Amino acid sequence: MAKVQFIKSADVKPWLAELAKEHRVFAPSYDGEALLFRPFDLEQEIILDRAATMPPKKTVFPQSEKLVDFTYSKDPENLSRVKIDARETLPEGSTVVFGSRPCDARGFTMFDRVYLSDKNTDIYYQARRKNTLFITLACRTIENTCFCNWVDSDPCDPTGSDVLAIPMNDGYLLESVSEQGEKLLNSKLLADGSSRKVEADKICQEIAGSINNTKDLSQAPAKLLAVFDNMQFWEEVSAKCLSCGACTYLCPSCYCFNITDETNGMKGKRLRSWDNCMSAQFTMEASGHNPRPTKAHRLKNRVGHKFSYYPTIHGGVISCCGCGRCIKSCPAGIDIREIVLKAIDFEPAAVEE
Amino acid sequence: MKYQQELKDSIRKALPGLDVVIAWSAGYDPLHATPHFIRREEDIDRLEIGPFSVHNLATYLPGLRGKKVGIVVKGCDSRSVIELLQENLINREEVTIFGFPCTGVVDQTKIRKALGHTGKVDFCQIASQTVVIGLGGEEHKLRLSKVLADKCFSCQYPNALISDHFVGEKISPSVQTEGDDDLEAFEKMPMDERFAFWQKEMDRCIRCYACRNACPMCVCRDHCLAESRDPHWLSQEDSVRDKWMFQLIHAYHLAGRCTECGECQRACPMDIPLLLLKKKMNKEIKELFQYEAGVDPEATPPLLSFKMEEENINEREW
Amino acid sequence: MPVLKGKELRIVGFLCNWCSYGGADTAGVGRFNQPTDLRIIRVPCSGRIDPLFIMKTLLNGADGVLVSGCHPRDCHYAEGNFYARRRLEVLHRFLPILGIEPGRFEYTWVSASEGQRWQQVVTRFTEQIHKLGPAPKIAGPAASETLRQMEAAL
Amino acid sequence: MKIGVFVCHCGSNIEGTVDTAAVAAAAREFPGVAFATDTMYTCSEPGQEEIVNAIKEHQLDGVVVASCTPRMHEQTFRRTVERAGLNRYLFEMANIREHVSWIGKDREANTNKATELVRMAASKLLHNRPLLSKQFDINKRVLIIGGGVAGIQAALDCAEGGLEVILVEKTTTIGGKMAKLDKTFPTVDCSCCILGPRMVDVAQHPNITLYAYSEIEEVSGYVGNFEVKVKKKATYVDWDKCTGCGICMTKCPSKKATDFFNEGIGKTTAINIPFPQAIPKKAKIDANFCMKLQKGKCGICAKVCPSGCIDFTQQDEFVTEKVGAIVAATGFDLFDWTVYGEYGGGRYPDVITSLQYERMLSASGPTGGHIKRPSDGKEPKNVVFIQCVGSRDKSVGRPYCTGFCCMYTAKQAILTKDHLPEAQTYVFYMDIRATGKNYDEFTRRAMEEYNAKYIRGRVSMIYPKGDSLLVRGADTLMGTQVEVDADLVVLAVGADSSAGAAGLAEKLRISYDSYGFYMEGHPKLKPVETNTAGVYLAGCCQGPKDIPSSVAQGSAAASKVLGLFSKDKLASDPQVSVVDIKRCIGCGKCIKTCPFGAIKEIDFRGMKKAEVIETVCQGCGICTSTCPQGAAQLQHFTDNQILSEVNALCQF
Amino acid sequence: MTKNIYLPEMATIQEVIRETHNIMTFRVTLNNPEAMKNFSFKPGQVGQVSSFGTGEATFVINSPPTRMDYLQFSVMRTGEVTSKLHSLKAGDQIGVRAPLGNSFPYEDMKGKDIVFVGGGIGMAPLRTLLLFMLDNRADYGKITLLYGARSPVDMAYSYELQDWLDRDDLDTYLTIDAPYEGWQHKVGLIPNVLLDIAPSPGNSVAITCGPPIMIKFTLQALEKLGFKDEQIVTTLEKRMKCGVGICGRCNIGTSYVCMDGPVFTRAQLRQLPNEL
Repeated sequence: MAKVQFIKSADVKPWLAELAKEHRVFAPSYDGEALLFRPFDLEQEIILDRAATMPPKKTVFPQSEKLVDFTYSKDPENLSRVKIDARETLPEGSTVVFGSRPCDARGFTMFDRVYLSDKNTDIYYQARRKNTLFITLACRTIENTCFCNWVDSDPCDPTGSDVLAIPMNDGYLLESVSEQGEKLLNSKLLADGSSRKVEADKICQEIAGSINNTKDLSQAPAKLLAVFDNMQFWEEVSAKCLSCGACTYLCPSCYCFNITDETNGMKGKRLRSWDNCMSAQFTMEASGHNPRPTKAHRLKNRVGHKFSYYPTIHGGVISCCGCGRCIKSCPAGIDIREIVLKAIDFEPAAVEE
Repeated sequence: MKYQQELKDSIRKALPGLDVVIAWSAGYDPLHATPHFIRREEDIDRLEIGPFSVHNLATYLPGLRGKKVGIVVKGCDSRSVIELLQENLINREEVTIFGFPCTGVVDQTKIRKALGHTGKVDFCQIASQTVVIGLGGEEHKLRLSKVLADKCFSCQYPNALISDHFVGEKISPSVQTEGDDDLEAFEKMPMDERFAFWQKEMDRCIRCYACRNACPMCVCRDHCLAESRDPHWLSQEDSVRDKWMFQLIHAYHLAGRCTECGECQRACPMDIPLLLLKKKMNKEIKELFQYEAGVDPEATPPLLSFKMEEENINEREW
Repeated sequence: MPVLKGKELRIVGFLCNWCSYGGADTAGVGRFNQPTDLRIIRVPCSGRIDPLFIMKTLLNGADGVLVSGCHPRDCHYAEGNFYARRRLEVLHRFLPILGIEPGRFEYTWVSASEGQRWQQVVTRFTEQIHKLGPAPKIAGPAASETLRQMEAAL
Repeated sequence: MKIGVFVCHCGSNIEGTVDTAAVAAAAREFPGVAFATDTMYTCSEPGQEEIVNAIKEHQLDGVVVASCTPRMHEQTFRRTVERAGLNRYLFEMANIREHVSWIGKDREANTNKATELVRMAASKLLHNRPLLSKQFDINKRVLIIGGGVAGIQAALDCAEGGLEVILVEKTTTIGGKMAKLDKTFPTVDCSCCILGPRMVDVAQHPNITLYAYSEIEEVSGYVGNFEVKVKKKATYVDWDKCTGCGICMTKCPSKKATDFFNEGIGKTTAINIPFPQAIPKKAKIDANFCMKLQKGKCGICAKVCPSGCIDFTQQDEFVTEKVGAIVAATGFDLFDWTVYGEYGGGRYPDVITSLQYERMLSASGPTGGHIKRPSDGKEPKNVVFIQCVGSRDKSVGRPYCTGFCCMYTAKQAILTKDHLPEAQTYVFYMDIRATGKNYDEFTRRAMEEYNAKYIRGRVSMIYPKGDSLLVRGADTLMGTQVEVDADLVVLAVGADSSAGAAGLAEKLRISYDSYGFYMEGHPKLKPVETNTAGVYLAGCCQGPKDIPSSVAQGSAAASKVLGLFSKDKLASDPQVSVVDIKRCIGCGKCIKTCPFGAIKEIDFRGMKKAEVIETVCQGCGICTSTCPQGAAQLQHFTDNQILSEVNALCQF
Repeated sequence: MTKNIYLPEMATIQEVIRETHNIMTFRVTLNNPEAMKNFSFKPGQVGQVSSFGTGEATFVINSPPTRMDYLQFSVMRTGEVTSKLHSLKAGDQIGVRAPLGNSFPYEDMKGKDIVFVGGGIGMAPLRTLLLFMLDNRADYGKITLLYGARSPVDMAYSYELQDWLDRDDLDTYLTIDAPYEGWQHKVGLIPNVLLDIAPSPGNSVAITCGPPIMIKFTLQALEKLGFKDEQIVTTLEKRMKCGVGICGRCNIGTSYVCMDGPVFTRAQLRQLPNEL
């Protein structure tokens, strides 16, 4: 049975301060004009009434991290005999993210299927994922770019979260989702919230009711494959794409990365850093051959991966959580919803003309 | 926009001879436009020009070399076209330019700042001096001058400097009111604060390179130094040093070529004030060489040329 | 490798091979005493010095960068220093926007015969850098997100 | 890569203030360094052997020598590593003598600095790649620009060496300044008598093609393969037919033409042959003075010419010559002395230049060898020579010493006495520079045997006084003012660079100093080379010099050309720029900025790309710092190599 | 403790063989004797070879699992990592993450006639299977090898070729593109020579590997000879980073070349979207 607690708006900061004694705590606050998940700071205003510019992706999947630290050492007897000591550097400590949205937290479940599969375990991801807890805030405002309801989610979806917070007029109802989440709800600042559960459920229903226009994307995997070879289709939908990485880097479910080495003297590191499938370099081979030479090929792979390949591999789950950041932050205003719908509606006959 | 119909007619007439015409259409909500690629007659109807026509469409031109391309340009965009022509990165005969008198475009960041957030815009009405925005059921009235892009206040070229078809009446440039106030203010800050400022701003860079890819003069594109190993200027580390260095590379490669269209800053999802660097560079270039990019298709960018005697460079006294 | 604590600051020179590097040699041959901070990188021509090398050097933590080439008109490659002059001047004027004292970077012209002048240039520039003191350093990669996390945790 | 590091003591030159053993010990910790040692004299025979042995013993594939400046011994050590089987570019030097041990005494700081310089060198070396020269064919013909004594010497030496020579002369005759001289110092032998035969040799030599009254229009190409466009200026005389009989000159009614050969002493006819011994001995019409060309009337010369060679419609003509080397021997011009207001600024007819005086002394000159005052034709009694006019004078921007004026002034004082035994000569001088063989003896003779009165001091003013001149100056030895009545004043005018020097330098892509004299490759070791491969210098174009030096340089340049052409193929310097075609976006910025035109646009599968012409590229690297993608990389100074040096120094 | 999929095993280069002007072969052993002893892989599987400081690149293990004195990789110089590897010498340290990917369906091939068609560096993956089959000779029918290169000097494993030619249980054909002095074997492009040899498709499997253009025409030739899609096996190459299906760049639709490949039958390839 989930633990249900209530916290008054005014107690949020003190509660986070309490949590910060044991965990690294992140909460949305402004950095310049960007609303980011930043280390909690009592002095900083926490902004909860609007979606953050960036999802809290970095807390589990840093923009760049060290996979391997390596050190060269020489045999003093024979300087040309160089030994290499390569070791992993695993992250330590625990993190609490406060104010993530259902789509943000759900994004990590897309990672989980790949990073923590039965075939492979990414221990760096695992270490952070295990130790990062999400206190997710249900959405009261549905933004123009939101479409979580298209991808089998909703504004109160607890998937991937540890605690779900439902905003009420005087505070938040905190409902534990995981065991670890439950442990977070032990503060004296919190009061039993069971009595307000009904009220909260009603709020959730209201929000759910305020979204309409749900689209059925079940045809997307097949339809996207069907237009795979129709380059004219992809050239048209990608025409305004600038091949930048804003969409992928702001996406809570984009998980691609690059591995590069850097050395400095006798030391070096192997880095894993975010990579962007919209960039030509992503698939460029050393020979100069590129299987995805144009932005049309690359956008096809991005949309195809999220709405066709991933669902095909992972039991129909679309690898998009509908947060809409790719739409909002695209410098060219590309709307991924439009592309998917266009592919679904695409009639092969139209190619003939 | 007054001349929209006239523009559509003009494009309709030219379209049969062109592969594509790049313009704008309505975006995902009433506050946004998006680049619009007109290939067929029916695409023309969706064309919209106005204060949301922020994108500098010249960015697309180098990628469309070899095709017959029509492009609708604001005055500032036309300077990028000129610069591309000057550098032989596009062929004049392949490009058909549609100009119109631009009365300014909005700065989304300013609107967002004024309203708190703009996630749920229901409608937007623009009159000559005001913008009325419906946001989550409430109506907000903003002075247009509060939300226009900075560059529009000091705009010297509201009409396309180069065009094959110009619709409407040319208008005269607005009087310089604000100009580079931000640069002036910034340059009054003590050195250490400036240094700290950039560290803080660059820290949130996510290296998406939207700044670069939106820049019409960043023509290296797939061969940018940012990701290259040979030469190996930057690591892929999430470090201020690398991220800042990239912006310096960008600014320096644009020295004498940047038309200050502001796309770098507009495109930045993290709202990093990148234009400041370019403004400074342009200011110095102008002072040193009396040169402004994107005005004369026959000129040579000052860093690609020299004079035996430089009027404004004092021989070093030591 | 650290600079000598308390004695030296990190000063990097980019010198063209034909004039200034030779000038520095001439200064050596003439036993003209100079401060020891400067480390010289030899390039064929001042025109080879991409101003971005200087930015990179400064961002990497150098306290000063000195560039020297042939006097205008005396370029071994006829035009290299004319290009360099424009590019370096632009850089010099650009640096303040970054919060980097423009005095941390100077460029000048020294011919192969001007050993004494080289001594003066090095001495003067080194003094100038010492007056400015160590350059502000960019917090390394570790300092960005992680450091903030640590700070917040403490 | 396995690097060997050799830290040189240079006796005590380095070891005195640098702990070389400590440097070597520190170097052992650097990435890639497999061997490090300190050696007494690395450049010595045993020192080099040590390197060769270490390369073999430790299988080194790169070497760093920390010693003196690479400008001294880089080539030496490159050959050393090559001897051991390594590519010569897998070598770097750290300059720990000129840049460390000789400029400071702080042993700790020096040792630390030397260590860092070694670290830089080793870091760069890790990015070095073997570079190989390409062989290319050469065109064994030589172009010599300028037919003065230096050019003549070079032409004859080259021609004798079996080379085909193209000699281009700006005026209608070769001979240059020397042909205008009456006698030469210190032997006082007849200038024309010694030069004349050599001029004839030029004309008759089967290997020499002479283009007189011609100029260089355009130069393209590179060492071994230059292409030169020569402009043959219109003479209005068909030189193939002209026999040089001179009848035209006797009949030409326009007798007020400027007599360039005689330095404006007297006038000549519009159609003329400058002097009897001219080579080629051909007539030329001075269009400015020809009545036919100016007004369309006359044409007498055409009527009298026995060979019918007059052609008033003649146009400039262009010929293209392919050569493998070029010698510039363009000489000098006289300094324009009229800037000296105190000498009358050109207003007094009896103030003349030393070269005008030479013409006056010459038996074949306008006065038939009689010294006459230009104003009234009278023989002067007092002749005053003023030295250092446009030499050693900062106020007119000529701080350098022309070097030969002291000598010709002494000669002219002597000759004056020979011509006019009654005359008295005075010489105002600053110092007497007479450092050649028999030179000082010669000036002594002028003073002692010919009674020339030498007054050490500058002339402050020349006044007209009646029909003569009053020369007022200082006698700094006596500390008094002196005034001398002069019938004729001869100015020892200094040498200035030739009027067209800068323009030609730009065509040849060679550099010149602030006075317009061409820069030699090295002031000591490469006196006749330039920094453009295949272009050499001879004579006064490089700086003022006397006849023996000019001749020596002519021979030296010829020997350089002969040496160059002794090979059938040349090897290109592999330190050139290379464009990575995959990275190049064809923006053409490199093409725009290359000072040598060494980059061309090519079509690669329908895309514009840049390509470096290896043999033209001089390795400056401007393209590399211009190319925004870093596609153009100057080999041996690539971005990665320089960045590795930067990173070795600063990565805090 | 869970294995770190990104941490390479340290290995020592035992021997470096220069094969051609741009191909070198490295014989390596894992430094940890235990790991070397327990190392097992199947023919066709690949490894990520690290030069620390430069990066990783993918190579097939081209020694057979039946000969475990060392692991062999052949490296053609194309980019940064391969250039760096080419500078290494015996005794130098590298990292190895292996085995990765799938293998040739050698179990399914038992009892069948085998036709190997290799071009240039494409011989490397064939070599591992060829040697494996020779070491298990009884399991397989007739084995034919056609190996082609541009010229004799571009032929890798030249020191082994005579052995192969001499064997009675292996039909070896060598070919080069154009006549070359002293060359005693076939001259002609691989697909044409293949048509000449005309191996019977009956109970056969053809395994082909080489540059894209050669593959294209070899597939056509095999088709002409009557080989069905299921009878043709090839390997694919893509830019890889993680090698374990996570980093996201080597997929063709739903298939990840690093995990689901690199070995595919032609029938499988036809199922994939067209993005090679």
